Amino acid sequence: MTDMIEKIKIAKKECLAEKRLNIGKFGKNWLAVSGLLLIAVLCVFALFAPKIAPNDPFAQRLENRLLSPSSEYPFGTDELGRCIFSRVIYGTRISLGIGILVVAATSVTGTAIGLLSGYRGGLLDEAIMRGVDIVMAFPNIILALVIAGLLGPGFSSVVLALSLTHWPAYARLVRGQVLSLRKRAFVEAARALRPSSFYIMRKHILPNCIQPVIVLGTLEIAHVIIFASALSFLGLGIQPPVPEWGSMLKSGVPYLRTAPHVTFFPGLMIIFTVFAFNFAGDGLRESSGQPVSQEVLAG
Amino acid sequence: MWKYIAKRLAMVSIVITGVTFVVFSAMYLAPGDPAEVIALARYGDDLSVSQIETLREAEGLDAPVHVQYLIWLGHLLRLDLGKSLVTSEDVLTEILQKLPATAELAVASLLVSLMIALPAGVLSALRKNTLLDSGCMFVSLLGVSIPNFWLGLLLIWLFALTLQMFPSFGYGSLKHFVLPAFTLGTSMAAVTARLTRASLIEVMGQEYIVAARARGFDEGTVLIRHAMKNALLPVLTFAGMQFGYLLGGAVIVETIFSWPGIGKLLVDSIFAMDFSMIQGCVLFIAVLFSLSNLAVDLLYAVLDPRIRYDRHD
Amino acid sequence: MALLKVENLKKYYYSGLFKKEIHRAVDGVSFEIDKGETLGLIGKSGCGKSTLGKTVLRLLEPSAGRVLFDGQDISGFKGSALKSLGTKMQIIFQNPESCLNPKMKIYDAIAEPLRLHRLCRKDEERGRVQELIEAVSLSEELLFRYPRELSGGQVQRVAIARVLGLKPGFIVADEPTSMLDPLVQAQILLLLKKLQTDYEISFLFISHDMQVVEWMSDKIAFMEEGKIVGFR
Amino acid sequence: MSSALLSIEDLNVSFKTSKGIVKANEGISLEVRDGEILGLIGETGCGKTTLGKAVLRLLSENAKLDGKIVYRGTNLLSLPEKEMRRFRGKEIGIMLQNPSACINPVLSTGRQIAEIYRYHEGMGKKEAEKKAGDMLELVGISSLRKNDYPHQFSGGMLQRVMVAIGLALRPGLLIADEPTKGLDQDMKVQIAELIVGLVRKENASMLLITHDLDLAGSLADRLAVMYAGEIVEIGKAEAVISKPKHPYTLDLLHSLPGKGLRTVLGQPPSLVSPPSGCRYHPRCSFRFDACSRVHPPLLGPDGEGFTRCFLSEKERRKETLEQPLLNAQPVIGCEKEEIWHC
Repeated sequence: MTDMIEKIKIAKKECLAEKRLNIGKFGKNWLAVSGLLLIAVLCVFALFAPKIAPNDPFAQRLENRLLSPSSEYPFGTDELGRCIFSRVIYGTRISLGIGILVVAATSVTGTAIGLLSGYRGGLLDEAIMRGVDIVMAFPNIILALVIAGLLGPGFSSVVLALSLTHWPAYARLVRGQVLSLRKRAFVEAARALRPSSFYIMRKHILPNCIQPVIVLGTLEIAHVIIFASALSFLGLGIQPPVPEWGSMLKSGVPYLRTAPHVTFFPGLMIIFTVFAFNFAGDGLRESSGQPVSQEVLAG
Repeated sequence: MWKYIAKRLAMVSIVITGVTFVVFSAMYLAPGDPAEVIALARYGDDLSVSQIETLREAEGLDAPVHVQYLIWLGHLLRLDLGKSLVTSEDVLTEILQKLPATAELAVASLLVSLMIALPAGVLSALRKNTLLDSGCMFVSLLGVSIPNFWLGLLLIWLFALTLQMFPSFGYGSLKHFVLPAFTLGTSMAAVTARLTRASLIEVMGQEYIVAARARGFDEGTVLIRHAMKNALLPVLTFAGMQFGYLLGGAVIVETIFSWPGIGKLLVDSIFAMDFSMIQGCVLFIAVLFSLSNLAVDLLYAVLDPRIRYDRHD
Repeated sequence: MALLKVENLKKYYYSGLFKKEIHRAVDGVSFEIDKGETLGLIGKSGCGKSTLGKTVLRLLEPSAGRVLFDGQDISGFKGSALKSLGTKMQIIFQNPESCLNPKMKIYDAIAEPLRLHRLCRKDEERGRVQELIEAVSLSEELLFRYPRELSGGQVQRVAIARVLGLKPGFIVADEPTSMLDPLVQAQILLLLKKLQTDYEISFLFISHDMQVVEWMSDKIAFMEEGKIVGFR
Repeated sequence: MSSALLSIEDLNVSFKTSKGIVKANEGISLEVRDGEILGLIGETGCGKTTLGKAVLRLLSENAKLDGKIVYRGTNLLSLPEKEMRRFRGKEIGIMLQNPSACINPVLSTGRQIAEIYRYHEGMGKKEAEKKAGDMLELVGISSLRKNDYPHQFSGGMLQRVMVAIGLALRPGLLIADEPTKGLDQDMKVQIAELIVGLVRKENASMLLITHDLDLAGSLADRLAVMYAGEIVEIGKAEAVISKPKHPYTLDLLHSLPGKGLRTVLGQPPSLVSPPSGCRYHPRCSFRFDACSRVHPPLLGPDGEGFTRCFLSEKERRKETLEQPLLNAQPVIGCEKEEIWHC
């Protein structure tokens, strides 16, 4: 018996080594690693914004308006003399917040809906999929625009608008996975043990379709951040004086000729963030051996 | 095949019916009483209670919701999208008037995106894992990450304001097309290039490609006769979705470049709380999008002999 | 008395809104299997033999007919009666690539049936799993590996160990060796035969390979287009 | 003795993978003679498919080949890619495994055959299509079905289409990789007889790669048995089947249900780090001490057969395989000397 325990210990160690190997594979993928590093940097920005920002992001000093980048104001100042660098750093909180909130909400509900639809099949599936089709019949940004526009501007309406429009991607992805998993012999073998349907979904189906959901989720954070800033840019999302990148960009448009830095830097920050999540998502996708699919691309 | 077409048609009509329902109920998302909101849009801030009540009766807003929906649906069937609450123009006429501008922008952008994406995607796939491939994919990942409103502004700053090569806004001449089409086209090109590459790499790894080589064909024949058709089928389906991107992206690009299309019309009506115009625009866009997806599906059925009866499965 | 008695079993497939009948996969099949006996079921691919196997177990709901197990008609079983059926009748599948959950370690795959049916106490579980993996002649080093690290023959053994833990009286073996190489096939067949004598299991052994079926079975049924056309 | 059409000399094929270097083929030497059917037998993963693809240089890019593959006097391995194409299809036809994956799903079967004629023989569209129709008829498919797509055919029919494609240009050699895998018993026999009949009629040669001993034994003139990337035995078909010289061949034969269903324990070894000495020694019931230390070369010829087993030497000293040598005592010294001489 002790012999066996010893052997099991060795086997477990091997398993761990194997896991490390997988991490190593991920590590070789420099895209993914640099993406994760960039995300880490962003998280630092968001958490320690007050420590990093050199100036008060809300402090207006009209005598300093539209200054070019300098040592005091690394990214210059905006039309009200606020420090753009500080505002950009604080903006991380908002964009990451929206991205994570929306993706958390949509991935969980979308996955649940997809599981239900795929496993139950029949009329329920038919109904859910037509619902998905209906939501997907609207170009994402347009539906979000209208919902946000009608709800009125603000953080919560942006989150709601994006959540209402972004769940179908997960539902479709998961349903597809479930349908192919359901035919696999191990699911049938599990059914022969006669557990509840819930048990099969939880133990046998969900673990096998979670990986693509994680990949999709990571890429979706990128999409959501772009969409949220687009809404704000159009004036339908987060409103000034809140330092949201899209709305900062918008306020710089009238000064594009004289002070392009006001629009340039917030945009750069959006790219940086979206890039980070796209990198990480793409790396995850590659190390999980998942193909580039339309779901993943279209989001 | 006919069964497939019939099924697709049935599905599209279900979806469009659902779309009308969503569009109709979206109106109730706005906080407050619709009649009041409409009155605000129509008469401005100083309005009396009686004005609101007259409006409620005139617009049929006193009827139960489902009756209102059915009435509205009845109007839709007669292609009557109502009148603008602000300008009192006929909504459909207004939309059709703006359609050509949007359509032209969409076609131009699609051309730009395909001209960049297909060569880049195919080349990357064929030179898989080389510096060229990594470079292309890096640029395309960057392309996906650039918001088009920022790219648009950057292009305006560079080519319109600084170099003064192209106009920064407006519609009319060919020169006006360059910046908007490029803005909208590049972000789509990035996505399409990635899909093209992935799809071609997958196809080139299939056993039937090895089998084609085994028949003594040269690489060019293998690529064009055996790989391309299979590889481009998913890209084609994606073109349907891209049409949605185009319409969505048009909203932003049209706003930046003051392009007189449906996108700008929609944004303007949202700010004016012009309900019937919002409904009209969104409905029009959604129907257009659904029909384009239908067209792609049917095209797919013609091109792909395997045509599966439920492709979503 | 026969352990398993199948009477006029039917499985039809329907399609569309009006439930138009499109396919008679199993069309009125009757047979009996005694305790510890193997009935070989042979037929071409697409003749409905796999469907028959699953319908007998009620993994597919029969369109008509009865299945008697130990004298009881299982067609109407619900709830706990149906659940207990899981310990009495089991199935082994053909494809070693997909018959184990890729995200489940071998240990959990073998322990799962025991846990689901509460067949042993928690502290006995490890010992029981150990016994089972030894019963199928695999080394216990494999217990903490994932299915993808195992060869086809090893996966098939694990699938057998899983089922064995339930001590079923009847197993449907759905082409368990058709994707294996001859040496491995021989290993698995010998194992099945040994377990059959050790545990007194009855088999419905489905295959398209006459030699294999002849070696394995006491009786052979020939199936064509959903019907059994002869016994031997 | 007829001359060699294809002769493979000391071929090594290895793949670089994340798990290490997979030595899929090691020291393969064999020849396919004019008008002969050579059966290549082995289990999954023994490298037989690699060997088949290597002949036409169809392996993936991470494959490394050395040795010689000589077809009618030309070493295929030293040809530039462009020259190589002349041999594919025209001189050597190949039917790869699994027809449903090997036939392009979006092109009609007729077109896939016709394009071979158009490409290689410069035929016009009409002529090529007519020829494709004839070819389909030849393999037992109505030419009316030439406009049908692969998914409209059953597995057996697709295999017939593969035969038509493989033989379209009347090659001198046909390599058929598992042409009967996944088919029902009757269909297996039908397809196998069809291929062999056509090959014999054309006076062509064939390399028949299969795991099915019965099939290969009844159709092939000679048999080669592969284990873990090596050829372990090669000889006349009847001889190999009735008097196998290598213990692996013997075990393989006895594992068939019709032949007693005896088996050996264990798994085929990994091709990354194969066992020392004879690769079969961990599973072999005849092993003796030298087996684990010395890698046996192909020994023989004995009659016309070769085998990679020291027992064949012992056999000459009147010890037969019928009497298991489980207790065979280690033979060091002189015996080892002898082995080196071989």
